[in-house]
Amino acid sequence: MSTIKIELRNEDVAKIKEICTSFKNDPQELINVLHSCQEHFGYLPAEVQEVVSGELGVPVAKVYGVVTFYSFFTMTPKGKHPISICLGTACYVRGAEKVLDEFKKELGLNVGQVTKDNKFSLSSLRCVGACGLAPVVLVGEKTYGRVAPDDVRNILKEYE
Amino acid sequence: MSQIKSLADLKKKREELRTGLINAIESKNQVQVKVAMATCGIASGAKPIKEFFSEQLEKRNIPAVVTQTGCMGYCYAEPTVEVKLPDQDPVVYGFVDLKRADQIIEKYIKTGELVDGIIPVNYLTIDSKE
Amino acid sequence: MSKYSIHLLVCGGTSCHSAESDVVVCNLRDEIEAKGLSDKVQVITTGCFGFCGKGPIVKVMPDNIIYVQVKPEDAQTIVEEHVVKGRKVERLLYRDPKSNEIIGDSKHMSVFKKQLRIVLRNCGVINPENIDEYIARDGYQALGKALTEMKPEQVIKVVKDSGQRGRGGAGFPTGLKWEIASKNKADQKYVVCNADEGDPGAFMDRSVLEGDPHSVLEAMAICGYSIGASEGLIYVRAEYPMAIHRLKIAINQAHEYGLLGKDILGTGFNFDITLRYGAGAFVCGEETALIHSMEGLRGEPTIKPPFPAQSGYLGKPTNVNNVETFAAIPVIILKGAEWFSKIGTEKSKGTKVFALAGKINNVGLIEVPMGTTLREIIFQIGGGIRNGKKFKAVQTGGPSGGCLTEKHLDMPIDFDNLIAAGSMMGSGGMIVMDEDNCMVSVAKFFLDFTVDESCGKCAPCRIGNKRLHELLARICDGKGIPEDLDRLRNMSQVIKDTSLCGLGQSSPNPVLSTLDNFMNEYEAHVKDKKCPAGECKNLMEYVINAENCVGCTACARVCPVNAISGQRKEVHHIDPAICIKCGACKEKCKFDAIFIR
Amino acid sequence: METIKLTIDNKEVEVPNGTTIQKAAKKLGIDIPILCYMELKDMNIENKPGGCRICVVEVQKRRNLAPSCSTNCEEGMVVLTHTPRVLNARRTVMEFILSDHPKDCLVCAKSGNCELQSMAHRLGIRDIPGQEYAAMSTYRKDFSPSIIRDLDKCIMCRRCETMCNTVQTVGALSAVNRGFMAAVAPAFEQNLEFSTCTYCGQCVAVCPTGALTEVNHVPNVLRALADPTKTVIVQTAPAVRAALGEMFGMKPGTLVTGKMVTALRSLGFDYIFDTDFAADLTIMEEGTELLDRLNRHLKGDKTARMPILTSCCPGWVNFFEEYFPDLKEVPSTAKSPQQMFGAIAKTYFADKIKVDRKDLVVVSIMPCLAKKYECQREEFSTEGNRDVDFSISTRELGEFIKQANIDLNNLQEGEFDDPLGESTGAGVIFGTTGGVIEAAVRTAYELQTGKKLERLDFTELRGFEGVRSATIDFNGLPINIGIAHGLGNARKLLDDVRSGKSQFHAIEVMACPGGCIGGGGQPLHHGDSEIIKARAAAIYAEDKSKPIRKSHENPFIIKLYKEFLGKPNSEKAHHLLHTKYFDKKKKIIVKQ
Repeated sequence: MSTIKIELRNEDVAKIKEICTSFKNDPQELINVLHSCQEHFGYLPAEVQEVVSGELGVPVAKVYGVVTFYSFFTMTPKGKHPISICLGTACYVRGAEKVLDEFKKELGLNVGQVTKDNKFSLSSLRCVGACGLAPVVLVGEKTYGRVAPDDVRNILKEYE
Repeated sequence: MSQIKSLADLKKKREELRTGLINAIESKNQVQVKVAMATCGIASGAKPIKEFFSEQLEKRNIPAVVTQTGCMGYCYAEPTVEVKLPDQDPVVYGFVDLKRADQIIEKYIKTGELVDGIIPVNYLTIDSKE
Repeated sequence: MSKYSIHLLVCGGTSCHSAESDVVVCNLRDEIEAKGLSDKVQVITTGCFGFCGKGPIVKVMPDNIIYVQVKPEDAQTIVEEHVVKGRKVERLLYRDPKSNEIIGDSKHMSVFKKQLRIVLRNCGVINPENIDEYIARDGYQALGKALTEMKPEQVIKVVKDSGQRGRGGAGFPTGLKWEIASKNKADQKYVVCNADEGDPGAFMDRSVLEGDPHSVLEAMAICGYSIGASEGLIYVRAEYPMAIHRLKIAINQAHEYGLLGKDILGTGFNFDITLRYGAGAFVCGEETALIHSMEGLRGEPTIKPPFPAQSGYLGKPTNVNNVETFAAIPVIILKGAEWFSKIGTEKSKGTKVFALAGKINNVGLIEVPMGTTLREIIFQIGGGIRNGKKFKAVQTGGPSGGCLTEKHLDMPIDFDNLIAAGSMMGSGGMIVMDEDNCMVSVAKFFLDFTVDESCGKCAPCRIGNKRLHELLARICDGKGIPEDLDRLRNMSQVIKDTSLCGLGQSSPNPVLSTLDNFMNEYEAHVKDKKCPAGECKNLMEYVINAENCVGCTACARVCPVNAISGQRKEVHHIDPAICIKCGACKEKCKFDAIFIR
Repeated sequence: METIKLTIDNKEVEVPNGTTIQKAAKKLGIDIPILCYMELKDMNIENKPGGCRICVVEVQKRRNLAPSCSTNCEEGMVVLTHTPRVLNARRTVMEFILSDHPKDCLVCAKSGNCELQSMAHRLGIRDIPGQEYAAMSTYRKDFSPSIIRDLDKCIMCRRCETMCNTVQTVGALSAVNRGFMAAVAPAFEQNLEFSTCTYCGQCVAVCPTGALTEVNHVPNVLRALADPTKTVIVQTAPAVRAALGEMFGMKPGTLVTGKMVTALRSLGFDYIFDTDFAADLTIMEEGTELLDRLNRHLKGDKTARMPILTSCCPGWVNFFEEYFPDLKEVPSTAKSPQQMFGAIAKTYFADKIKVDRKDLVVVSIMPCLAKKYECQREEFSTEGNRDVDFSISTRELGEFIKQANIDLNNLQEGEFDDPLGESTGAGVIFGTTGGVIEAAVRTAYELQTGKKLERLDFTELRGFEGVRSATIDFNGLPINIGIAHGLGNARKLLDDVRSGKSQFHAIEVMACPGGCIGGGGQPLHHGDSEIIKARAAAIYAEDKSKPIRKSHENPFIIKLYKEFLGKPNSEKAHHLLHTKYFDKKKKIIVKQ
């Protein structure tokens, strides 16, 4: 368990309420609400979940149960440049694991961690559907295709 | 856009669109360029290719319609672009980078001369007669 | 326009390339230059023709003549005979394998037309963000026909008669599913489109949503009409922003035209579609899990019955079909059941879209009639194995499927054959593996996925798959014992037999199918402690071949752990106990003296 | 009703449509093992996730094995429950479950009472293949005032989640995480203390393993007993005597009141008192309050809020403080019997025996885990000295008695001590759902009408339906009474109160299904609701056997008012026997 304590500002609470209202405070829309909140805050800290819980009338334990069920949701903030390595089958058979290992080594991170300067975070994901480009690495919105372990250092250099 | 109120309306609309679309292109003698812009196409750099075609064709005074389309299926050859010259069968080019895009305009579109990177069409459609 | 009157198209696909198609190109050009025809004839390299078994391929335009298995020395003949004299080179023409007839005109060569695009009919053809282009290509005509000319039960009958089976994996007959949903009485029913394509390496549904979103909307409305539902929901992966974007545009445009909403085409039929986003849970491809997810809950499956057709979304009768299933519906309605049922095999009708990926030349999205063989897909459409390596296996059906081998290559692909072979259709991912892929590692990779994606509700899937993965990892690490193979099989069978939902029931398939087809590789791991494919690090040993070693010391200097000993100008030795298998020595050695054992 | 014929293990059986294979088999005397499934019959409580897969059977023509707990019988079905395939699957799945379960059975709080342990024994598991390298899912432990959570032992049966959500609607627990790390936990996997938990303990009551257990306060009690400077007195709640015997092999529903008193005396308590006495006192205070509000209400006094809600149950108090803080003026202000007892013991009784309250240790034996929390509430102590020092559950007492080498079966019947040990039948029935309000009616009727009750058994108030109502004729004045047991049922009544729809004059709520007899601190019922019913029958039997069955006739109660409190609801009574409630709606608190 790792929870980061943040103070929600009034405008944050207002924003969450606005999101919930836009989904008519319907508990069925919980996942859509969480998507919108994560889009706004970048992640889903406990406090945000508490407010969502109150607005939708869903026990906060249940909200947390949903957040921890779906890999898309995260309770830790991402780095400024989130790096995602596709570990879909197509990428895997073309050596994505070695690319991931190289990123781990270069950044000194494990999957799910953020560098101390909050610059990079490392995650793996399952198939972005760009199998023609395997192995695929995403840095923020940018896609790198046919990445070899040797390319890793150069990719990182772009963000220095 | 106005509502389509009946099947007859829909059929009429289809016919209008068919003739309208074809006429628009044929009458102006336009070149039709379609850029495959599904996720993998975009990830491979289809966006700047589409922009390049739009800008350059205009700049070079070639009447053309540049549109996006979905996945053509040739993921290994992304970005892929289909070019249809007036009165001719469309030709699909793969591995289109800016250099090749320029070649396509200068050679294929301007003179009809084929350029490297053609992808042979390898499927039947629902309208094919076998 | 063109100054050239003749084009010679030479296949530059990887497979032809490795058969010296590049030399063919050079020779053709030289020949043309020599004949002074450079301003009349142009030689062009193209992408793969999908005819790799007969490469290199040369196509002469505008005559539309195809030459196969062209050798570099044939260039002269082609230029002299065909280009100069206008005579076909008989011996290089392609002969129909059945009739042995020479087929000259490539338009008649069925071998080039392995694919038939029904689902993908508009993908890559229309602008998916413009409804007009869809309508111009018969879009929404099927909906119009259904609403005005057919009764709901007639629609269902057409779908039933077409023989279409659900493309999501299990292959349940679509028409039957609709019929069950239509017969359950309720004040509200729902049509759900399962667009939670989760198989790693599969991107069929994404391509359809991105390339032809209206086909899905139209089909959902048709389904709604036939089962008596006025609401549709599309459960789409949040990882597909482009698909979501285009779906939103499509829904808006359909609304503006009145093709969704109230009183569609003046028939009094109402139908609306909303989007629900997945959030990264593979298990939500299972329909009960998907429904719970749409209700804002954890996507845990529940025991069937009750089936969604009885009690689904919000407890109401719900019909769930996947994207590809829906996308074919408008064509079936317009062209009729008979037309559709002529395509495919006896029990699997129509076409199937596959996402072809892995160690294959033409990674791509293909659509073939059911009954096409793996060989046709891999070696013709797919252009064969990359880098001229040897084909080893193809994984179909994603993590729930199995690995098929050489012996399955000529099996016609349909739902039943794949299951009989220990795999499944799944959603249509097809990952090709070559000799460098260790099958134990592949099984481990898929289990890694399942362990990650198990919802955790039932014990065999939650814990059993973890244990399977652990055991596979031990085998890859060289810690396996022969008895482990029996345990693997027993655990796999029990997990399959006892798991709650389709995920657990199929998760051991990669293990079972590799045990069946690649037992020798498993045995090599546990008995000889060797990984034949050379993928398992702990089972590799770097060894110096005394005959080649000159004692240059380069390897010893580059070794990061000082595992290499030996005097200058004497044969060196690698201490396997110290070696970390980084491969630096092998890379450095100029004398090919280091090999992997 | 439509019936279905099928064969199980080659025997034919006919069952109503909708019957599961498991139940149909039971009819034939075939006992298919079940683990995660749990049902409390007639209480509308069922946990049916189909998750453990222990109960799988072979159904002909099905590809996979079917979970018998959640597969309905179908016409012509052919079921086999012990083929080699089934037995192998059951054993392998059990090995899976055990491979992710700690092996500290010898020292586990649930040892001997653990359903997983029994199942392993029943299936004859002798070995867990690969356990030497099997990774385990491990979690942080949580010690709350009442409940200990050790999720390493969670087997994802989901019973606690069902109790906490579907039955109690407390929503403190949810399935969290996915796959191998899935478990049932509070939000953010925080301690229960920071959740909406009411400490009703129903999660503990149904947990098949040692994942959820009570906080053990026996060592504190032992220390007090060993301290020569302390006078240690004990009070025992009514539901305890109806269940304690089960821990010593007695039939459910065996009353052990006298043996229990003897056992407590042997354990070294200085005075053995009865919470039933305090229950009678509660009726005096709460009944008076009810009549006062009722009469003001009848006169048209708008400040007199109807209905009055009982307040004896600490789980229930926690519940409305969390979920209905806006209604916190509605329940009776009367303290629970446990706390009334403590307040009287540390004032009236301490004075009587001339012991300083700091040297008087009050221990309560309760069927309840929320009582552990209740006695720690700040408002129930004076200068840091609690009115009730320690609360231990029926289970803890049973263990304590065993540790002291006392054989409960062979004890003489003892008698409670005076003056806080004398009680009426009305006090006894506090232990079961409907009992508090029945006791209140017996007294309120006579006080209101001035007439003697002809009939003391208000059977219309008894039973196990989740929400019950009855109208009692107070000599021409109809009094509408509502009863709910289980917090989910209570919520329904509360929602009506909130929206102004409620027509009741008085409502009794008990947090646990069945009332205190089904409390979170009772011997485990393992999903058998007959046990709970037998306890209720025992309680009513004890009531019937009492010479005095109306609280206001308890001579020691009369004496207490005369000597010490004055009148019910007097200022002194208010000071000692009444409390107030707080808005405990959880604010956004996140503690590292």
